[in-house]
Amino acid sequence: MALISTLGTVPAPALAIRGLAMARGYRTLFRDLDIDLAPGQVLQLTGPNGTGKSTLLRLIAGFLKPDAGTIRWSPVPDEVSPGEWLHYSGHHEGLRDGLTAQDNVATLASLLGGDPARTGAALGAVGAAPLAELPVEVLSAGQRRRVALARLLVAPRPVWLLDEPFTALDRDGQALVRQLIGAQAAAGGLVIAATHQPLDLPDLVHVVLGGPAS
Amino acid sequence: MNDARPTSWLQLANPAVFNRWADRLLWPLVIATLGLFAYGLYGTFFVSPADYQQGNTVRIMYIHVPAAWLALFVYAGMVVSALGTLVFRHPMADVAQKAAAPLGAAFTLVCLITGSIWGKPTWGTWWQWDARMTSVLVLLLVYLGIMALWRAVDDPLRAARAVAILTLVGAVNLPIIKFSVDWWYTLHQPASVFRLDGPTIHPSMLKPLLIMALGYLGLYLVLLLVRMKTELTLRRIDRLQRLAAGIPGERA
Amino acid sequence: MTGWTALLLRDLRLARRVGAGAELGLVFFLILVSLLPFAIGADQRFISRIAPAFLWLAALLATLLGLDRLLQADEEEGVLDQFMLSGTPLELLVLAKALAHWLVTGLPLSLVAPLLGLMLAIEPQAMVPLALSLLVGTPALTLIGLIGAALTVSLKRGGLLLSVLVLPLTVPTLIFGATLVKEAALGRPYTTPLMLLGGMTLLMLVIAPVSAAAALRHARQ
Amino acid sequence: MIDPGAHAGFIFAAYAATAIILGGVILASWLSLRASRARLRRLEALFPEGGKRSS
Repeated sequence: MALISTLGTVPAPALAIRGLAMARGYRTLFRDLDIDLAPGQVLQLTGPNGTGKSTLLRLIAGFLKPDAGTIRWSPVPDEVSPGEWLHYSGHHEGLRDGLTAQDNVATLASLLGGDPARTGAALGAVGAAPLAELPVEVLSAGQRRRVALARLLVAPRPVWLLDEPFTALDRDGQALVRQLIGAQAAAGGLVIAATHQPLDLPDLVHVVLGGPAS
Repeated sequence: MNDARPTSWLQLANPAVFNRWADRLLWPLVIATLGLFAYGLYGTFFVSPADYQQGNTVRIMYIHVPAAWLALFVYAGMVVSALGTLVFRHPMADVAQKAAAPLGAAFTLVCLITGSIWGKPTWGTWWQWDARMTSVLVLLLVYLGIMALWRAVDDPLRAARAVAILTLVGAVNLPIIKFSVDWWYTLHQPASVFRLDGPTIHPSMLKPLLIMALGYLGLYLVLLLVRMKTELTLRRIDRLQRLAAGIPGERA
Repeated sequence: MTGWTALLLRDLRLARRVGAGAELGLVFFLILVSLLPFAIGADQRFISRIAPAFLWLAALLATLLGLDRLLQADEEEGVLDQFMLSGTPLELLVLAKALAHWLVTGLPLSLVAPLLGLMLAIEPQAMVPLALSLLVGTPALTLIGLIGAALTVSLKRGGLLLSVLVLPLTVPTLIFGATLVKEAALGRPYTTPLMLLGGMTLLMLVIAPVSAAAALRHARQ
Repeated sequence: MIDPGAHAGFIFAAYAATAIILGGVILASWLSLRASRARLRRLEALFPEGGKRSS
């Protein structure tokens, strides 16, 4: 993963979550949630469906505002939007039908402050080089996932938020995701992944959401 | 910057306080409204003189003009509610706004229909593309748009924010629409029309007019309270149903 | 290349590939114009008299095409999430999308309108003002539509609602634009409506991106 | 000078239209308040502890 080693341009921040509470509709998903994460650490989020894993990731990404509590990055000052320091990969790949894989990833690279010229190399690194010139609507779900992964490589960002990163991927693809997460952590980055698949990484922080109702 | 409203205050405290105050205010308001309408209608039909130009049709003014005032007043109130929703995140603001929109539309409709009926004997036509009526028509369309948006979005909080933004955009646009319609009318004004707005209004007409306006205002406030109470009850029903269904993850 | 221009170019490319852009809007415009004589008869003088107003109305309707998918397609595919993470403010990104939409609908429409004006027997001296009024005015229509698109972004069938929300707000633009062409056809100066039309577009240039971005942010809360 | 009696129909129509519109809104508001309260009471009787737990 030679691409990730260029991460050094941005200092990896540490994450401190204090007393986080969030309700969706009338349901309290979690409250008094504290999480600490240092640079180079990987956090695995687990918990039954509907316990707020995706919501927590979207809170950390800054898409949602919490009902209570704080999400702080250091040394990133509070006034800077955390959005510019992180990658968010959700249920949707962020790819537009009608454009080729190459065009999609290059546009996202520009949008996210990366280098569109690295698109070819990034697609190669995720094993999607042969797909570059194909419109994304002809790709299978797993192939789309791979193309979406290339986004993580064209714009180096210290924080990765991955929601179910293994969905639709074959064995090779899943190995690739593990490899990418490992490389990101080794380069001093910070990864939060919501998944029940084993990550097989040393120094893994584990958070389980949604214990039994009290 | 991530500190937000506490959940309990959002969910219960304020609506409960509101309900207590609403119950206390409702009946006095109903009685005051009935009294104002009785006094106002008496003034309209038995005290107020016929206009020297328009004769008895001027009596339509007493229900037409207050409706026009209320149409604008309700929108102004909705702008305040929209700011309450977006800036202060006040939990009652969107309830008030949702309750107000159909009332504003109703007053606007009253204004248009009474204006149209007034126009027939005065202008000789049911509808005149006159600057005022045209602006009021556009105002009605804006109200209908706001109501349509309320219906289209399921989640009440999300709907409230979308409607609040639309209300503010409308508030910026309404003066421009008014200006453009006035400007358009001065270009296209037919020569034969004589204007409804007399330069002066005789005090004997002004007094019933103001009383009727207060009656309209009272009616609006009564209906606003009733509709807000209904909306709060509906939200409570929704909440109860979800709780009764035993949604997992509930740890209240 | 900045994210802003990348997005603009991407949307232009999408419009070409998906085919919902320039050609279809123009065809729709042409159909509206050719339907007019069937509705009101072949009286050349009458057609000539209402042509400015009708061309503006047709332009207004043609601009609404595709607005319902302008932001929705990006929202459904998760691209709007990526907008939020971009260093470029969301206000500017939605402005890029509006500009792309205008370049494939409003601009070609403005350039073709004088030709269709010929079919509707519009006064020769009104040809250039017609194109001018559409060039200056249609951006305001697209921008007002942008607000509607942002407000209805999460709705399955938001197209009709979008029109209901947006059309009342287009009244001033329609008045100034149609009046400009009418004054020009009568051989009168049209500076005032042109200034008002330009003012409307400038005002919307400020209001629309701000409200659209606010609506998008709130829609995901 | 317009004959006052000639326009009685218009005056009546205007007041009737106003009464119908505003009366309709009053009726609709009142009925929906009653209906919502009745529904809430039914639900509270069915799930007595459901509402309490929430607050």
